[in-house]
Amino acid sequence: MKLNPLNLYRMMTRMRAFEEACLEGVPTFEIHGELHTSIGQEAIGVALAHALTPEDAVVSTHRNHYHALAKGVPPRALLAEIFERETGLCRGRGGHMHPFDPDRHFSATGIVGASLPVALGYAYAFKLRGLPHVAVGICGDGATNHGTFHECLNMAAVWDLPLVCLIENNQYAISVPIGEVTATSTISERAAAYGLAGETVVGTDVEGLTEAFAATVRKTRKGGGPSVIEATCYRFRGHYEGDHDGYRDRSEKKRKRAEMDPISRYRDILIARGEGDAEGLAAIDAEARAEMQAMLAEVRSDPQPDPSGALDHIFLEEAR
Amino acid sequence: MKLNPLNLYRMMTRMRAFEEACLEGVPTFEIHGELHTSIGQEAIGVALAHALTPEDAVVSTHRNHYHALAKGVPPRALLAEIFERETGLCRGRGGHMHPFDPDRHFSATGIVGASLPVALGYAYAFKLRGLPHVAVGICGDGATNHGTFHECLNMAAVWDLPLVCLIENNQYAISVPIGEVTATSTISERAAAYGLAGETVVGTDVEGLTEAFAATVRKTRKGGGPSVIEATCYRFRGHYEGDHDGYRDRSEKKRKRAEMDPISRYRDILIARGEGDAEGLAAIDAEARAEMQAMLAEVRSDPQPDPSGALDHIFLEEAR
Amino acid sequence: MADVNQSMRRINGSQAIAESLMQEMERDERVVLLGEDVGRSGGVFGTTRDLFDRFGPMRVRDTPIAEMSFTGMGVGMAMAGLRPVVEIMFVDFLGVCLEQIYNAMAKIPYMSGGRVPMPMVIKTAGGNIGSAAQHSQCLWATFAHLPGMHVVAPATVRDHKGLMAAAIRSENPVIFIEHKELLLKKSKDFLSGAEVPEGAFVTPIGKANIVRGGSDLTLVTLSAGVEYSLEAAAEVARDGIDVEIIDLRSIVPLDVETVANSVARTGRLLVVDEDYLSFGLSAEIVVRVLERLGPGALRQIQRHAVPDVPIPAALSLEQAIVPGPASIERTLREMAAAS
Amino acid sequence: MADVNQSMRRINGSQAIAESLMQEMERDERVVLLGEDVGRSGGVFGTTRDLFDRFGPMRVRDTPIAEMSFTGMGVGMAMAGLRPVVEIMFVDFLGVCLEQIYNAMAKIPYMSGGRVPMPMVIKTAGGNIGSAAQHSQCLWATFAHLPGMHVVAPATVRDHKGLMAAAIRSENPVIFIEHKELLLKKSKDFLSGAEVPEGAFVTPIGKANIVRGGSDLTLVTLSAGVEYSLEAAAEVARDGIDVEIIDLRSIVPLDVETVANSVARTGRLLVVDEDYLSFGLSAEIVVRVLERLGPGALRQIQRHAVPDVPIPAALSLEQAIVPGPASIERTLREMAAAS
Ligand SMILES: Cc1ncc(C[n+]2csc(CCOP(=O)(O)OP(=O)(O)O)c2C)c(N)n1
Ligand SMILES: Cc1ncc(C[n+]2csc(CCOP(=O)(O)OP(=O)(O)O)c2C)c(N)n1
Ligand SMILES: [Mg+2]
Ligand SMILES: [Mg+2]
Repeated sequence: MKLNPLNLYRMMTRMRAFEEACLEGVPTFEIHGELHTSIGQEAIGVALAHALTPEDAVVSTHRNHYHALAKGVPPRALLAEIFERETGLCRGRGGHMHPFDPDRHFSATGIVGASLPVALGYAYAFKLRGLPHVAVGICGDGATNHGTFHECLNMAAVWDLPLVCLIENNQYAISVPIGEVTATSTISERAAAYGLAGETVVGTDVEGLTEAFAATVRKTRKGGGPSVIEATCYRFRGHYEGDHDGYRDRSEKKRKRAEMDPISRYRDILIARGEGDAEGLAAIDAEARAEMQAMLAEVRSDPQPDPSGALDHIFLEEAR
Repeated sequence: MKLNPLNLYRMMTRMRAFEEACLEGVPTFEIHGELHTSIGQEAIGVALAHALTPEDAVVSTHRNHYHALAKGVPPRALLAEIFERETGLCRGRGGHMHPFDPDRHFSATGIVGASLPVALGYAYAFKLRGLPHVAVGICGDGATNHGTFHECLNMAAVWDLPLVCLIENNQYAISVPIGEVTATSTISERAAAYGLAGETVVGTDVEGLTEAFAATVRKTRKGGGPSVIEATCYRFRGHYEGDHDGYRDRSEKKRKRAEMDPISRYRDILIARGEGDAEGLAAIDAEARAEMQAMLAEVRSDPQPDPSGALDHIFLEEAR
Repeated sequence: MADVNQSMRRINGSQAIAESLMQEMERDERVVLLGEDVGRSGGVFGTTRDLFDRFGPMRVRDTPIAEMSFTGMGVGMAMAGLRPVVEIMFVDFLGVCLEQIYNAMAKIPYMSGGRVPMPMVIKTAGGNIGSAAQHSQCLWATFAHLPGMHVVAPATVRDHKGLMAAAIRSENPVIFIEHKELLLKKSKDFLSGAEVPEGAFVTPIGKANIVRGGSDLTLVTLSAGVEYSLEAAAEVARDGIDVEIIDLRSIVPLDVETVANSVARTGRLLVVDEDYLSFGLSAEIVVRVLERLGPGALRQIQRHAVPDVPIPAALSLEQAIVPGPASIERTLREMAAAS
Repeated sequence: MADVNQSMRRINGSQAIAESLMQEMERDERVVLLGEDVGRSGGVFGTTRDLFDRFGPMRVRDTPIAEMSFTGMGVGMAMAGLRPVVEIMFVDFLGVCLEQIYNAMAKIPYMSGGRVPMPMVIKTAGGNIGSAAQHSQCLWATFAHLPGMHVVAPATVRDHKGLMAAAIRSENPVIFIEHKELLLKKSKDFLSGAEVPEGAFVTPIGKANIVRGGSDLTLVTLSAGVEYSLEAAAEVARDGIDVEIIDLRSIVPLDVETVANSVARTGRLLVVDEDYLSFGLSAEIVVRVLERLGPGALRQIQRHAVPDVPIPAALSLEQAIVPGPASIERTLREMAAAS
């Protein structure tokens, strides 16, 4: 696979700018509920975008916007959904934790541990129909202690399904550090309990991760069975917007943000390699921000859903 | 540990005779619902009886009578409960799948996967209070593919609780052979996913199993952390009384019953070793049967619960 | 759907289900069945008999005991364009997989703004036949309280077949609750609807069935309650008490119209419900009728359901709390005497 | 329990819970708290603030995200003689652990023939504050339909403290449903019961609270519905509509007597319920009142609840379906106009 470095960089900055646009909706009460952003984890989004085809399925979590963008969900409709507008991907019914895009085989859930089972269903359907697609089920580190991790990996392994379990290990489940609730030092080593080989990769190294993830997906796509890949990273903001985040040391946060920012890391690498310069990269940043701000302005003038439609879509019309 | 061979033998025959007494209640409609017996698995009961103290806890499954006997639950009250009598352990409210004996820290559940969580609670309580007891959670092979297996072993390991997970691998979950639904060749190897060492032992060798289980319990009792021990065995009868059992080959059943009967195996060993003779052992058999038949006769004249008490015991009296 | 000219036979409830599954799977290759022991063994009640041999393991899948995940797998299958039928062996186990049932299956059509259909069936067995607290129960009201699912419980053999076909063909998620008693009952012992067409047909979901006309009292029930009530009605008919019996067939949608029309004539309503009494079906029916006919429309209201107690093991206790022919008859006589 | 001579302060709902937990844990060393983020962080709503520092990790346990197993762990703890308080962060997650809640916790006292007490509390947060389909909901009727659990939902700050103490001291399993709105609301903004005694006290479970006397109409509600209804009642009072408001406090046990006594005077009943409409609280109250007072006792019946739809994300939609001060006021005016 030939990676285009500036493209990788641009994708990450667009994802971050997207999330930053979302942040603006919280203090204004345009977005309700617990908004979870992926700031600091963007390299994972890039890896998804590179390895997957439109037909592959992704089932994501409460922290899902960047996965959606990676899967090709239209940013405008996604942002409008997050801002609870009638023009949103789901007409404002779903909201930021529950975007569904059947055309791109993308969905998410706000319930921890609930993504892998659904991904398993996609994987089963692909195998039943003999299609060369994979289904990616995403879990946080916290989600891997949920029973569905065990149940789904076992089924995927025993039936040899094209399931890729992608673990985003950002080291915390809300306030709880992984070491306090997980009995192994990596999560990927648990793959052995299903006869699988798991792999842990540095999730803030966008090139390394993109290559590793692509190789993993390729193996599964070619009939090599399910895979488990863990990407280490760090959550830059509170668990949700409004989280007091008092459970993490300030000094820890400062240090980790400096060490584990996939964007600034990559910026330094590109400059060192001479593949970009500070100005050019800053221009990319600015462009991404401008794009997302323009989109935000548009979305802000979109209508809220009409209250008279509150009872629409509970049941679908029966095809007779 | 010094084992008394004739005692081991007697315990097994008593357990079997107990189950045989239960069988009599099915065609007569004295016992309702799905009665699960342990015939063929008695060595496991003996191992429990040897390793545990009265204060240890056992949380069992739908296939629980022999575990209850092993834990010291009074056979008379247990049989009466199975026969749905007012004199039963639970006044006829619980029935054969749900015997509770708080005095002996024994309980069971009819829901697969539901035993380990409860055992975990006992283990936590023992650790909190600094008591030298262990909690044994029993699972069938089928139950180990349930999410609670993963969740509970992880918690037990990370908090270092005195939990013993005892797996009865009788090779089937109702009609489904373990190999079709489990991705590893042993179950105990999954212990590694929690940083634990698991062990698989021959569950029809009463002496070997009793020693291995005792060693396991000792380790956990002494603060060595949770353990996982798998005992291989074979279910002699249908999953429940009335099961058509057409999913297992007749020839398989015949062969396995010949090879894997812990009682006849041990009988042969005792005779070969000169520690017992055919007649003496037959007398033990007869005695066990006579004991259980006498008990059955008694139970059969016990009253059914009075219908007027059907609404008693939903809520307990509040202590004020 | 027309079933005139079709040859009719008497079969039993579990055969009717198996036949319907077979015909729907033949008809539509997107239909996939999964659950514990649905394959090689043909189901613990025989409702999936022969399907494994006919369609093979990819379409008739024996699963591990992992209900949460294989229910969620059904959701993913439906999103991928299949039409899964997921068996949860006993309805009592809903507690291990409710999350995927009500947060995913039931809500995704709405959460997606109507973009994602969810043609999925949860097939399960309920009812009280002496199996104690963890293997009895009906729980239809538990599902019905949570929006987004149709909740169906057939009574006649014929409906076992026709409603299952309707559930599979529906674009919406359906909870299909079989009653163990009806699955095990012999065809010849059914009081109603044991004649079943051979070919595939659909019984629409949402239309109640007046299984017995009557003028004195309206008895509303479903599932095995229908057979129990027919028995009781035959007894009291000898004493001139003429009971109309309505089989709801589904509790979501609830056919209030049929019930209200009957009650408008009789003025007396008895709901017979094998599920728990409180916060359930019985009160909902009473209030929906009152909302339609006015607060003073009923001369008599009676609820006969399980009085908020876990199901006891002993049959002597179970019979004291679960509605059956004798207790229904008693209730009918009391109501007749009181008016 | 007497709280005369105790010094009173205004505190908010989450402080009241934390204070009650603290005092009960001091009072009885068998009380153990477990759940996600209850420890170091003090709970996502602050209801377990400072407890970790005070009692340490063995008594205030941050768990992994494994609700089924740690709920079952609570059951085992109770059987081993402890008094566990298990937090399920949001009530919406009940689907991942209902099995242990209703098959074990709720049924074991009965299944054991009364031999095994189950002094366990499930503490959880519900209510609709703009968090969409999977993080809104109340679901009290879901628990209440399943026998064996007390189901409590406090409204006043004072009751947050007193009912939590009662739940912890109860020998029976209790589902304790906090409302996010009330946990986040400032003490000064409460219309009722924000004065709370400093010391420990118990508010008995099962006795409703008449929070406003009135003669025209009986409004029955609970949880945040009480505050919303007080607002609405104050509005309509200006036009001479005099509403009696009853805060149920618990739906199991249900204090029908207090409701029926009120309705016997007013003849009109409005149930305001933030849970789903059908197969829930509202119909049950109506029918229990009718069972007590006779089928013709009510002149008006009205139910105002969430109309069987998943909770939408957009606030414009949520407000259209969830009862709030404005919609309650509208309903009251309609009822007054109709009679
Ligand atoms: C079943 C369930 N339990 C609890 C929650 C509340 N919750 C939401 S996110 C979260 C932490 C998830 O941690 P992790 O899986 O590591 O993902 P991260 O937030 O770190 O991306 C929790 C506990 C939930 N949504 N679902
Ligand atoms: C959650 C749940 N799912 C399904 C069942 C039905 N069931 C009862 S026993 C059993 C098989 C259990 O197999 P295993 O754990 O190997 O125990 P064994 O019966 O072989 O002793 C099943 C599927 C149940 N009781 N609970
Ligand atoms: Mg995390
Ligand atoms: Mg087995």
